[in-house]
Amino acid sequence: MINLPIFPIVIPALAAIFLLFAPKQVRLQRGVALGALLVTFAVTVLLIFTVSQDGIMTVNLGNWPAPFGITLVSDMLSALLVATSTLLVFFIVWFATHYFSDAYESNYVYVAMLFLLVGVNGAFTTGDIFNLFVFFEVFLISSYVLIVLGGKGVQLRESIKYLLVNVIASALFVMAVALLYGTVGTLSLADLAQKIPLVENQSVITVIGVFFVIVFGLKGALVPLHYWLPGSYVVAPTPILAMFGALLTKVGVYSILRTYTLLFDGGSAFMQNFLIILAVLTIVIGMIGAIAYNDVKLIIIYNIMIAVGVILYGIALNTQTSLEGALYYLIHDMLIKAALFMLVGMMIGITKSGQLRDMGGLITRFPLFGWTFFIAALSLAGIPPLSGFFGKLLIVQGGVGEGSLFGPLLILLSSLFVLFSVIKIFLYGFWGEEKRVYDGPLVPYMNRLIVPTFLLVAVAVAYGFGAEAMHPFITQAIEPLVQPEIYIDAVIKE
Amino acid sequence: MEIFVSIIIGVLTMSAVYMILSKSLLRIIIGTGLLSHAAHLLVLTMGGLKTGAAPVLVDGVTEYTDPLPQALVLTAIVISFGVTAFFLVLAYRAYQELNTDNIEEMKGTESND
Amino acid sequence: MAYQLLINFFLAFIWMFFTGTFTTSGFIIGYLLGLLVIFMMRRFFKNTDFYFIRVLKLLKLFLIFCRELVVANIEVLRLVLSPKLKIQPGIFRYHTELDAGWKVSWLSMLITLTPGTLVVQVSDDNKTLYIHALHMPDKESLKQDIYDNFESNIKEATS
Amino acid sequence: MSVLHLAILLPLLAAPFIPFLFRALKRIHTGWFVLIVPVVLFVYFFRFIGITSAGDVVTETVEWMPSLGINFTAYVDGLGLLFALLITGIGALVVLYSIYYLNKDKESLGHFYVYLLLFMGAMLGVVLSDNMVVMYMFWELTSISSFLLIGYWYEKERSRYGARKSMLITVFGGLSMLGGIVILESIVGSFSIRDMVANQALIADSPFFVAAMILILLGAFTKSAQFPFHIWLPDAMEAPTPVSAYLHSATMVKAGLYLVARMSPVFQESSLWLWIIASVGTFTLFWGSFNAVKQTDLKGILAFSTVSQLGLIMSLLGLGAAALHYDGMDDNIYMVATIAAIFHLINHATFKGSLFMMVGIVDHETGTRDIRKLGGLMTVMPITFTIAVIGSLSMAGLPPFNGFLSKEMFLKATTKVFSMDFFALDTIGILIPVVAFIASVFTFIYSLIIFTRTFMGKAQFDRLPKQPHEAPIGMLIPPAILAILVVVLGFVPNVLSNSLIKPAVESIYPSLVASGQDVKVDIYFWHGITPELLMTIGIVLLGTLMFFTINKWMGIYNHIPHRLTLNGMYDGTLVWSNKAAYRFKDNYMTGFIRSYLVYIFLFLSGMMLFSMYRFDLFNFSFGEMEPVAPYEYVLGAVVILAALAITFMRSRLPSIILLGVVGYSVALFFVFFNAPDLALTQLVIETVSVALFLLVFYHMPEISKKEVRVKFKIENAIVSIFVGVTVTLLSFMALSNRSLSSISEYYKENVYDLAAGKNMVNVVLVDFRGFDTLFEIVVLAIAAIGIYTMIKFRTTERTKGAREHEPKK
Amino acid sequence: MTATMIYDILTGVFTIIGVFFTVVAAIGLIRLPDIYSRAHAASKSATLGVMFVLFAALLHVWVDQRIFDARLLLGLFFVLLTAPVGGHLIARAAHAQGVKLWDKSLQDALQEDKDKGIE
Amino acid sequence: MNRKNDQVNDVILQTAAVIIFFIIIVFSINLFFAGHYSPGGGFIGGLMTAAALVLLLLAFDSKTLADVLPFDYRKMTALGLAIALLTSLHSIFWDRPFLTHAYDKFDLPLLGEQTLHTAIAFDLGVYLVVIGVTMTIIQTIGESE
Amino acid sequence: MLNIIIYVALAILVLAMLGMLYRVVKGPTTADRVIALDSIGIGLISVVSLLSILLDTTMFFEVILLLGILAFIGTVAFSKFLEKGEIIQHDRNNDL
Ligand code: NA
Ligand code: NA
Repeated sequence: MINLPIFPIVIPALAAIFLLFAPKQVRLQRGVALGALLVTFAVTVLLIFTVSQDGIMTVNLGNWPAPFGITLVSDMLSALLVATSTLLVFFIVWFATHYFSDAYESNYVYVAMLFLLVGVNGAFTTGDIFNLFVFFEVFLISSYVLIVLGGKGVQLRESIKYLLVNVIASALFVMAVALLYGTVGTLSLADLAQKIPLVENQSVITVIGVFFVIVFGLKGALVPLHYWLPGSYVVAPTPILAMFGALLTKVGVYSILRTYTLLFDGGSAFMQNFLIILAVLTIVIGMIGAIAYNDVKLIIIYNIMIAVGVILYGIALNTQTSLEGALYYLIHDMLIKAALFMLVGMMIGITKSGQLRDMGGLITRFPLFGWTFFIAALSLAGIPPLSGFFGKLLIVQGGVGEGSLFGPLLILLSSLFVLFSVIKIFLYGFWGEEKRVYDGPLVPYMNRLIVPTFLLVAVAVAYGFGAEAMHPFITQAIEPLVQPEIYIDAVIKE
Repeated sequence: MEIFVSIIIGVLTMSAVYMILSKSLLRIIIGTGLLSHAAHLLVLTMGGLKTGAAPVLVDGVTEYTDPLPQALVLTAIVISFGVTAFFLVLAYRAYQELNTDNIEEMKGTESND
Repeated sequence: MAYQLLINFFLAFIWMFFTGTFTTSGFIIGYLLGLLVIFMMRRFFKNTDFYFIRVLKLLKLFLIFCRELVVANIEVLRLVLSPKLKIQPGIFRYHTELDAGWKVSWLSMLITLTPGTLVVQVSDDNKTLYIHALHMPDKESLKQDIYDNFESNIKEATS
Repeated sequence: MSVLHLAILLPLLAAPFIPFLFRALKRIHTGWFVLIVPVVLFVYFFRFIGITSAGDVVTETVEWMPSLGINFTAYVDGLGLLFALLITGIGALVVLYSIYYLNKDKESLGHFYVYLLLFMGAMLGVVLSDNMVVMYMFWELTSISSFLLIGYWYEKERSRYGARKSMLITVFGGLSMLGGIVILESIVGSFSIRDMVANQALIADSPFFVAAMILILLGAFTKSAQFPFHIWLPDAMEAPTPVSAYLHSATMVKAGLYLVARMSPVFQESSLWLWIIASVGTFTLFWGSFNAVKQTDLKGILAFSTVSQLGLIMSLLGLGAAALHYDGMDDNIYMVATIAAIFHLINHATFKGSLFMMVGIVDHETGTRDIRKLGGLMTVMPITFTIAVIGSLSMAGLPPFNGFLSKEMFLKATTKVFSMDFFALDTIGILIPVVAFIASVFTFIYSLIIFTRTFMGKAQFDRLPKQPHEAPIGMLIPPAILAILVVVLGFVPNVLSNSLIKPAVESIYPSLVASGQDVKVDIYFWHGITPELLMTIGIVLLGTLMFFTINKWMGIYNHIPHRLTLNGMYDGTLVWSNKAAYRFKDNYMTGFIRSYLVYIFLFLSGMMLFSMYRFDLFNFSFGEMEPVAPYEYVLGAVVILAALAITFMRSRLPSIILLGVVGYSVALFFVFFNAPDLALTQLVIETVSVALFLLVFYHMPEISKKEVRVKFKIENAIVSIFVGVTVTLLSFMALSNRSLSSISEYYKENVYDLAAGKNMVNVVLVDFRGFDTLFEIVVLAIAAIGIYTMIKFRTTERTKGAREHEPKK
Repeated sequence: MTATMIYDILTGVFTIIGVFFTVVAAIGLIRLPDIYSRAHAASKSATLGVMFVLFAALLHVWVDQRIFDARLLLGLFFVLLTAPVGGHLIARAAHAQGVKLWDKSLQDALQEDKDKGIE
Repeated sequence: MNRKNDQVNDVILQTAAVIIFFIIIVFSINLFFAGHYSPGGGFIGGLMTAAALVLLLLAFDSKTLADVLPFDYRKMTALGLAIALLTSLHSIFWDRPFLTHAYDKFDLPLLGEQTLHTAIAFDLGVYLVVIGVTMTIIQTIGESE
Repeated sequence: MLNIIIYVALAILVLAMLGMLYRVVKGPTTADRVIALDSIGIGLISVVSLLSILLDTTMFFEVILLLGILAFIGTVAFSKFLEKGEIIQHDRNNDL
């Protein structure tokens, strides 16, 4: 099936379009969304195995030879990320079906979630820099819709900031593409990679690369481009927040990974140093933020930044080991962040407050909930053999291997801050004396919410224990990053 | 021509940024509109301006302007229209809920305690 | 009139169908032939005149309009370009005898298109037009011009 | 997977069944089931003594993550086995003790024993893993299980406080250790400890040698509660007493000692190693004993005592490193330090274990551990008293108990410092025996305090929460066993010499063993009148004197303000970091989007200009370009003027109109640029946009006429000029560097033949790049849907179904 | 003098007339005293101007490329149709908003009737 | 006539609007079909159709328009998306890459030789989406007041 | 020759439109601005027509018609906005 890479984009899109016809039929909405996501996930698994056997899959859309049309490129990196995203959205939608009231469900929430996945999967799959912009816009506009859904005052207020920053970033993206096209005259990533060495003055490419990093850094919330993140994320309803936290910043990071290794890695150490500085700043600011707050959502939100910084550090080192680590960690963080947001969302659901001082003793009434959180928290902190560990280990190894100590030690230190911040939630939210009586219909309700959450954490745990089984896939995913010729040859067949 | 347009792009960007930094939401949205104009012009400029006839095949014409940047700009225009429309309505709703269009009065509260 | 027009078009298509010439010229020939047929059969359409007569009247109206447009534009030119503005503007009422909204609309458009006058408002009963004139020291003669040039011709063309 | 692996993992595998057993069999105390595990394991490991005492090792490997170099290699040598036996042996006694200590009807034993088994398995993993990543994994698991055990009574604030503190400090150490492990791996290319030992020379030459050492030591020091990381240990006493006896005196805190011993072969040739460990250990010894004296809680005394004793052992491990620098082969006088370390490690487990259990009994039977309320219990609790006396005196270093023997060896080892003519130990190193002496005096004092204040003196039972009586026999058996060991080891210490101590010491000196040397372990009471004996006599005399004059000098403890104590600093740091972090955020995360944007724009421009400057890209060369027609200049001027004018507009309609002017002018530029489709689209879009602006802003207020500060305007102007200039310069840069031709020739050549169209832009849009268009309309559709929901769906207006979520039937 | 030249001259003349009227409209817009008077300039001088220019273009394309372009004719018709409607609507809107006539105006019958409540 | 006071006689606008409506519609259809060969296409065609509808909205009111043209514009959007996506999808059943268009020249009665191109169907999707989106936005905002 | 005429005409046209722009900026009433904008729209039609002559192309004839349509709709919308405050009415016989 030569069209396999298109399905993770098309199936959710078809489902979303179908659901546009029947917004008020809540059961249909849930069923179709979940069904489509399951099917999509099955396809992504098939895709992973196909790619692992046959190598990189490409689809020249419209049957136009690359680089004249748009080419979709499913290499292992793309396939893994697409599969992870799809699985995540499946769990989040499942969670959402129990979380949202009917009013939300009949106002296109699943449509927007599906389209968001379309955008994310498209961004992971496309092999064209302008098409990447288009997919960015697809998931951004979906995120705009989701973030304002419900239209509370604070939500609208923070959404404005979120929108504004992203609108600016989008304009800058277009400018960056323009500069690149002006210099190299093509849009296909593979073709760009092929032609960039022919550009007379390589430093021009570096400068354009810096521009791109800033554009993607705005999405990925790299310091000092991160200001929009905490405020706007904190107002979003939990399932939405889970999607944002798990997927959106990661797309920015992925874009840096892809373009840096493929296009902007030549010439000078300037770019690498730039990325390392950004990574370090991001980790530090994330650490500060994570310990500064007593609001459960904000704590996890700042943890996003730490993770992004760690991954970016791995990317910046650009060695086999560090890239493997970055990818391990990227997938881990997507899984576990979504789970954590779902978990803190449930805490807020029970206690009606996001502040730790209003919480306490949850584990007494909801032991499974408590332990699920505990495992997720340890996983986030990178306690072995949970999922966060191996990626971080490889990144640290990569850093030490490059003769650096500061970065690796900072990353290790960040783990402590992560642990500190999430254990705080455990200590004051789950331990301690019960602050309220959590009786009534909440109990069966929470019991339903815990199922997808628990399963997602289980997936993350399995990912950690199965790190060895993942390794061949990770290695294959890293290959085209370390040796861009593999990517180029797969797309541009002479 | 390209130099002249580059300067125009710079001025547009400048005004855009100035507007975006002001307090009124309306001015801010106008600023984003200006910014996308700048971006679109930049795409066209990068493709090379006026190097031939309009990119519609006509017998006997061999030199055409680069169609690709035009197609890209078209896509970008449409997208930024969608986003601007959304932004406008968001501003309107925010005004309804918050009773202000002054961005300074929309200071965030990342609460602690 | 509409009925006749429909038949005329129908005849034109029939003609095209028979001759197999689906072109503009084929249509025009067919139309003219149809017109001839209808003209000959005009007594068959009782109570209504041969519709082409009305078309001719409309043509006359159009020509008058064109003349007015040019003449009045020159008049405005004089007013606008004169070193010192010597205009005496104002809004006056114009009572029309036209009986249908669309006729009043056409009249208003003609009035507005010709320089010097501009319909500001139509009263609710479609009987009074409030017209702004650029120079109206003699508004009665303005009214008379409007009636003579436009209203009467519209009446004639649409009666 | 070998039996050895199964043995190590047995506690972990057993743990999940505990809650079910607890729930299913309410009548039987769950501890009885749990007890099977350590007993079986103790017996299992006991059989290894034969192997290790013969100088052999057992290695079993299970491939776990071979591609990452992480395999579960179980490795039993003398050192590991010693610890394994301690873990399982003391573990068995502690479980037995807990059966009587914890009420099966009141306590959630289902949780308790899970944590305990997790810990036991983790500990076994630490001491029996050859792969350092696997060891690290178990290491962190000990921290976590310790966290859970300390927080066992999680409703209590103190429990949570202690749990968090221990976790933060030990995980910090663990992470440091991981850093060290990664560095070592980067040098050696393997995570295996044996490979590291084998490549010791390679490591010693690495520039990262010191870093790796310090990082590893941080791990050891935090876990073993060395100054200044010891502060978590006293707060860990919030755990149930069996836990304190097991984790926080006998086993977990010794993991750090294990690590130092284990890594000694890698590092001990360095002077720094000796210095750091010896001085940190010695100071900890002093600091722990000094602080123990002022405690009023029995467990508090024991906690500081443990800190002190751990320091003692640590310093011995440090001093033992000197053995490698001594040339005399057979009678290596510095090796006595290491032998003493291992011996005291065992002894400490016995007497401290028994003391903790004793305190647990006192607490259990009287309801308090406060020595100010206790006293005179000797008469009602004679057995407990006996145990207390044996334990305390052994700890004080008095004969005939095992503590005396190892203490003597310690003092001997410290005096050997005088003869060390390397690493400058013969000069400043003299402080070591001095401090050791002082510390021993305090040790003597608190040891006396423990049993005198509890069991002797005036009885005041009416002040106790419970009427005291002797504990049930089951509770007495475990401490009694340990007390008997204290006595037995005091008399026949050499039962351990060749079976346990020698193999363990040999693990620490593989290089000496390899060079054919023999470790001689021969422990005996009487050495004659030695300096160490004189020191012991001095300690007893001075200690007794001070014990009886204690009220005269207790005042010195009050002179240290709380803020300056380490605990005070820890608490202060937590509070301060939270506040400071928050204040830091507050300062730059103002919540004003404008300031955020200013930062972002400045960063963008600054970075772009800097990188252009860095690469010297400011000299532009444009080549030949199309000239500008006059009307184009005019239109350009219109755009520029309109764009500038907008910034001065103070009311909404002119602003919108001017935006329209810009938009229309851009459309006209598209006409000039031969882009008809673009012109068409831009015209319509611009019109619709302007219409939307009007629609929406009719309901919004006029732009505030309020005078805006000039400073604000100037700031904005500077930022915007900066960005505008940047964009123009970037454009110039790209224009100057257009060396490659565009791919567009392809469209011109193929649009008609292959795509059956003539309008290239349209064909590109629906065919060549139809994918863009497909998702562009998706964007539009979503925007429309979003606008629809934004207006139609407002949670704030309606109450029904408005909450994000609500319970469902 | 060839036919082409004649056509070119005609095109030029139409262009000049058209531009002339547009200029008149601009002057009118600037000079005339109130919105109602300016509406005159806009809704007819400008219209007449564009009609001439369109006619010039029509002629040019017809001659040059042998295409009688219906789109231009349609455009011509469209402008003719919409200009008066637009002028009328704006004037009416201004009046509804209460924009006063120039103070030298002779009469405002509409305002009189509005005051009387007739309209 | 039973009107509120502020409703003034819009007879001129309404008379003109109906005529202009038809002109714009014809123009938009022309733009739509011409797209592949001359400037235009589904996007701009759709916008023009929407413009025609907006003119009716302006001249009359949304209720009148809804009575005359009872479309659910959100569903029209969905329909357009479905058409565009399914048109793109058809090629995969022939095992050609997604979005591969097919075309051929046909000799049709009355219309003569015409090129039928699946790109037209794709463009029809675009056309419908643009109408749907524009009208959804305008109607929603219009009704919110 | 014709080209020169067109060039000059274009320049004059642009100047005339600048004059109209003056009215847009100056006002004083919104209606003034609207009517000036309408005129600019009409002027744009002339500009595009002349450009078509100059560039010898028919590519922009759609633009001409489009401009006419947009200018008209824009004017209608503006004047409705001014007069009624709302551009689209729900049911003009019953609402408010
Ligand atoms: Na639900
Ligand atoms: Na629901």
